[in-house]
Formats: sequence, C-alpha cells, structure tokens
Amino acid sequence: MDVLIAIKDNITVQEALEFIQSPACGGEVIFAGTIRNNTQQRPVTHLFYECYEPMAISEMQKIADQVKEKWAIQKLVMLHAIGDKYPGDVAVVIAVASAHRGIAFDACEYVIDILKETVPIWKKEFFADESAH
Amino acid sequence: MDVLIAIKDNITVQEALEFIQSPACGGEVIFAGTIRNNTQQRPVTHLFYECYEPMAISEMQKIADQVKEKWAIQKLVMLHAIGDKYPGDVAVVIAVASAHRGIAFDACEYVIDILKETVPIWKKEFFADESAH
Amino acid sequence: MGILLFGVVRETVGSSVLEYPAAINDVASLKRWLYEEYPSLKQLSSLLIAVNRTYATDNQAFSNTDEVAIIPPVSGG
Amino acid sequence: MGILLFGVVRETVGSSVLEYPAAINDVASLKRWLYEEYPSLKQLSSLLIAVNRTYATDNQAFSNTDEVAIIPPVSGG
Repeated sequence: MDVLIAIKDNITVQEALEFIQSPACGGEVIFAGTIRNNTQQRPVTHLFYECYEPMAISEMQKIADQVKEKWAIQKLVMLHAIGDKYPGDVAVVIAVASAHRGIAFDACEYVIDILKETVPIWKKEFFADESAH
Repeated sequence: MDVLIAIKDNITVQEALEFIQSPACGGEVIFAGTIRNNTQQRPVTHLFYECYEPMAISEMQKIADQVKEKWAIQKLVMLHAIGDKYPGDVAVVIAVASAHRGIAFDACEYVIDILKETVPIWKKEFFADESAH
Repeated sequence: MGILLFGVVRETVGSSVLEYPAAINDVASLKRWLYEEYPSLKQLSSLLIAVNRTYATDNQAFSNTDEVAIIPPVSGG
Repeated sequence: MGILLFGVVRETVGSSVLEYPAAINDVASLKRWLYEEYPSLKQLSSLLIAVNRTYATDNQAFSNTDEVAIIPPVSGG
C-alpha cells in the first residue's frame, strides 16, 4: 500500500487524486471535509487549526497501518490543513484507491472516523458575534 | 437538493467537485470509477461503453429522487462516460455533499450500487489477447 | 417505430433496431418471441424490457406507438 | 524539556510549554497536579497525556528526558 500523509497550510483534493490514480485500481473514494459557514446555526467567520505535529503524523501513520491490516487497499492519502481556515476551505482530505469499491468506502470512512478521534489536531471556531469556542 | 446528471464522452472529478462545493456543507464524498488495466488478471486494452441515453438519464434521476427521500443531502452529482475508454480513464463519478459526513458516505455508496444495477449502460471489454467480452 | 437493441442483444441481432414483430403486444410474448428467434439470448443472466423508458413487468401491454427497448444485463460504472 | 500544551490547555495555562513540576513522574500524578493547579481543566470531556508521542495510560512513568504532552479533546477534520 502506497501512503501519503501530510499536515500543511493548504491542501487540495487534486493532489490526493493525483497520488491515488493508478490503472491497477478501479475504485477511488475521496472524503473532503470543508469549513462550514455555520455550527449549529451560529454563523462562523473562520476556524483556526493547530496540531502537535510529530505525534499527529505518527497517529496518522498508525491509522494507515490499521488500514493495511484490514483491507486490500492499494493507495491511501491523508491530508490535514492547519492555520486560519475560512468557509469553503478544505480542512481534511482522505483518499483511498482499491481494485474494488466496497472496501474503498469502508476504509475511507474508517480513516476519517479514527482520525477525528485520535489525531492530536484542534480547531477553534470564531463566530460572527465575535465569540470564540 | 441540487442535482447534476450527465452522460458524455469525457468526465472529470474536478467538474463534480466544483458543483458540490458549498460553504453550507462540511462533508463531501466522491466516488470515481476508473478503467482498470486488467479484469480477473487478464490484461485489458480498453473498454467501450454504450447507453440507452434517455432511459439512463431517467433512471439516474430516479436514483436522485430516492437519495432525496432517504437522506438530508444538499448536492448530488452523477456523471458517466461513454465511448472508448482506456486504463486510467474515469468512467463514472458520484459526488455527494452534506452537512454531516456519515450520510454522505451512505448516499454515495448507495448511488453507485444502484446505478450499476439499474441504469442502462453497457461496457464491452477488449483484452490484450484480442478477444472481447 | 422499431424495438431498440443494445449491447449483446444488438450484437446478437446484428442491428440496433428490430422491426416490430406482428401480433406481439405484451412483454411476455415479446420475450418468448426473442428467445425463439435468438436462442443464444437464453444464456443471459437477465433480459428486461423497457416500455417508454421504464422497466416493464411481464404482463405489461404495449403497441407500436410505444418506445420499446430490450435491456440485457447492465454493466455501467 | 518542559511539558507541551495545546488548544484549550495552552490557553488555560497561558503558555505552550509548562515547566516540569518537581516530584511528578507518572501520568496519574501529572493529571492530579494539573487539576489542582488549573481546576477549570476538570470541565473537559477528556484529558490525555502523551509520552514520547504516544498516548499513555495512568500508571505510565516518565522522566524529564521524555517528551510529555497534554492532549485535550481532539477536534481535527
């Protein structure tokens, strides 16, 4: 399994797609998490993401190891953005390619679920009413 | 729910992404089906896709209607390519955007599963040993 | 208007339109007629008929003003 | 080397590094010490400690040569 893991200021779906494209794989599943303009109906102006980078990379690698154990996946990409992010910006991209689509869906959803539970990245939301959370 | 349905010679993940991007949606799930260079270990040179276009569009619209009934999805794209396709080419793209990711995964997988069962599109595989199936 | 053919059925018949067979006016009789004329179609895992771009059940009637199509197993995606 | 702080813990303490507290050499005592010094941390739904970039259990020991970090509830994605 080929793996691309990165945490940086700006990420795109396109770079994930480029990494996973392979004529040996028939099914590609991509999850993109973008900044919403509201949280529980409250207008959001922007978010700030910070991370404990070496541990975050290490936890992402552990998730990749689990994927490799569980499924016959050929390519896996995990990208996370940090810094100030505005509505519409891409915060996270998970991309999976495999010969068959069912496991690509399972693996992609697993990765984003576990990433949100274990990877030390934190977001702070800034609301239009000038409060922050 | 905004819907984009198209059957044409060439399709890209990018056009699907552009349609579904919305600051109101936090989760985007995309499935891309690409031409594999083999089928059950037999090398494939190319595929030819044909369709019964008006009925295919109508069946795709029915799937969109089902998605709208079942889930709170904001955007749905269903693209299928026709004609000669070579390994690595994109044959089908399904893209879904919603406020929450779980239903985006469910809806995206549902759409590709049902599309493969009901939409009148046919592929013919051409193998390296010059046979066709 | 003839009957529209696609994929392996088109290849079997050697044409993308089949002339409307006389005295055939429901789905079940059309299928029987097809299997008699083109016995190799029996090998397909399914053979559906669409009437006016909608999958039809065996007992559905149609006339030569309807758009009828033979749908071999689909394989999109 | 101090103890690394992130997110709401960094904001509560007012610094991204906390000086290594004397006589603290396991995860459970570090947590007890943090809750005493910064009682508002008790409101967090979880507070984990990482030792050398790995989540640590309560009984894990460490020394000031280890990389220790306080991990408030993560919220990536």
